[in-house]
Amino acid sequence: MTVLFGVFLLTLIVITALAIVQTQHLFVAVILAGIFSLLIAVIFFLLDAADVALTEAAIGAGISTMLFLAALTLTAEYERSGSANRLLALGVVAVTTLIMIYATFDKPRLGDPAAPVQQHVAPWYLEHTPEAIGIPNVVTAVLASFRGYDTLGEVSVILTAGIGVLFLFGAKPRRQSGPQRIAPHEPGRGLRHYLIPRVVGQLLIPFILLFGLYVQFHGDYGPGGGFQAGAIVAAAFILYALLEGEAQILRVLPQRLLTGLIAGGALLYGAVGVAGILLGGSFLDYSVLAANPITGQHIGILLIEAGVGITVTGVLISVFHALAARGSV
Amino acid sequence: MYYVVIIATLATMILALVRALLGPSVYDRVLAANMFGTKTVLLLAVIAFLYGRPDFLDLALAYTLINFIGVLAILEFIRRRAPSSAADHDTGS
Amino acid sequence: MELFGLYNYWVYTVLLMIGFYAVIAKPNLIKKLIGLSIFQSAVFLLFITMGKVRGGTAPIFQAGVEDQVFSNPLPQVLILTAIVVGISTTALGLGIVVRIKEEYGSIEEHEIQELDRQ
Amino acid sequence: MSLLLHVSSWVLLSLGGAFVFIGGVGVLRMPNLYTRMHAASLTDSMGAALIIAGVMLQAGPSLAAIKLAAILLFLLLTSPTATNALASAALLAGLRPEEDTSSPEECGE
Repeated sequence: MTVLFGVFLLTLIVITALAIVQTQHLFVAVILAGIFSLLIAVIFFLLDAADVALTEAAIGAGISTMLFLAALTLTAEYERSGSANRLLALGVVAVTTLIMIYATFDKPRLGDPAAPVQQHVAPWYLEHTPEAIGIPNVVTAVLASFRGYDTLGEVSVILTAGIGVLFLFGAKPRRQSGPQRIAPHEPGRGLRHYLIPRVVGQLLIPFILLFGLYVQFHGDYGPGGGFQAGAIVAAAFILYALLEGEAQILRVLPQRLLTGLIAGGALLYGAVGVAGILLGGSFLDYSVLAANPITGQHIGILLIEAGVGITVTGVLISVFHALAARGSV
Repeated sequence: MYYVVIIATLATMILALVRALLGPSVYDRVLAANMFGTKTVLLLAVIAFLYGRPDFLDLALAYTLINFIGVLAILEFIRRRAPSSAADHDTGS
Repeated sequence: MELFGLYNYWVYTVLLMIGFYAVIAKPNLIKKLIGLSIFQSAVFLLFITMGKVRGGTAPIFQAGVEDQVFSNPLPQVLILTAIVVGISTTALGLGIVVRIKEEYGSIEEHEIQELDRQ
Repeated sequence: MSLLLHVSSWVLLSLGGAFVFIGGVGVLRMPNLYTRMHAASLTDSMGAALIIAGVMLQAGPSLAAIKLAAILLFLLLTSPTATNALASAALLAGLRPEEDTSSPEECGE
């Protein structure tokens, strides 16, 4: 029965994707992309990927929509039609689709336990997580401990992207600087003239932050971890920025602090690795962090998840702020 | 018995999706997207119980909060675009 | 249910190609980025589909429940990080598009090329 | 006792499902934005409350029930707020309640 639900949802996904590509109104495309993201997150959940579904919900449906909208207000709302190579592109796409669908007939069926993917390292991870790491969530164990190098690389990519955006927007001062300094009482800043959303939003922000912390530190036992928590905490601050305007968020989180967060999280991650070397283990080997290897693993995972969360929060808030502040000047 | 709810929710999702595709105004689409989000929350809560893993209710909670922020963000940026898109035509071409 | 055993892969293919079409055929840079994120989602779907095991559940041990079948945690780890990396690169792309708009006054590919030729 | 719980949870879930579906039909069939909003929000909060209450009865007194209560609380807080913001935004943008916008041309600009 759940297979049928999956098929139904996948069909909806294809319809949504077609509509996204077809519409000329970019706002509509972004709203539909939000729906697309919700659908794909439900699919992930049906396919047993709870952690991924949580990430996709927080990032895809939340942060991504907001970033696209912020960029849209700075660029154009409508796409101009008229592409010279439309037929050629359609031809290429149709042929490739047919070839790829032909290729799928050799793939193992959905959920086949004998498929090659299920044979290699995954059983080892599932078998050794309880004794070597001692936490119930295997995804977190693999992410933070077994494949800690990978995750360090991912954090560096996020760090680099964040620095890139800050450079893009920071290198050149705003064209209309000076008189248009952000005035905190300028009418129409943020949603402040909508009283009810403002009150409810302010009421909710502490709970969202609390939930973000819960996701961060409960990641060992259930779906969660630094990536998801970073996105949720960033969403809470973005809500604050929407309600109170960009000037207010800068007062709460100055750009210097944000830059410090971005670098500090990645540094914390690296420092845990170096601490492993200094204590006589190898890089990112948490077992030496405490007398008992399993306690060491717990400490290591806690620290690096915190590092990931801090970096992700910093990058997402800075990127949003960079886009939104430019729009409101 | 959970299946009744799941099927009803899925059917509503398709109705909301049709509304999101038809429009006609941007606000209709936002309404449909908001409704879609609520339906997703319900669907996830019910599926978590169907799978016998009630610890996954965290997801539904996250969806509720993110959905709210998303709708407010869309409204705010729709409001913001009015002056900026007018400026578009001056500098655009 | 054997009938639908490959449906996920077909949807993956179609989504991949829808995203690809948007990237190559749409002149608007933001539309290209949206197409790119559809493309990304298709790849995510492929990985998560491969990790599913029939009768399995999410790879999180439950206290007091023995002999559970778990889906493959490895693709989930890869995709979890890939989603966050994806949004970072999309953000960088959006930053570049906004800067292009500021410099060229347009985000349509052919208009930008036109301006470059002058 | 457990039978009673079971039956009442079943009734709540089915009623919730019906409400949700009716809301969906309303969103599709109503003539303009404000009536659609009415259909969506009224049945949304009702349907959500009924379904979550039904699931809560299944969960019994546990952590899951508390989480469900939190979800319900947040839904009941956020859903009407979002609808309110949407209505005032649409009104400010000049979308009049008496208009019939079921015809396909794009409006609300």
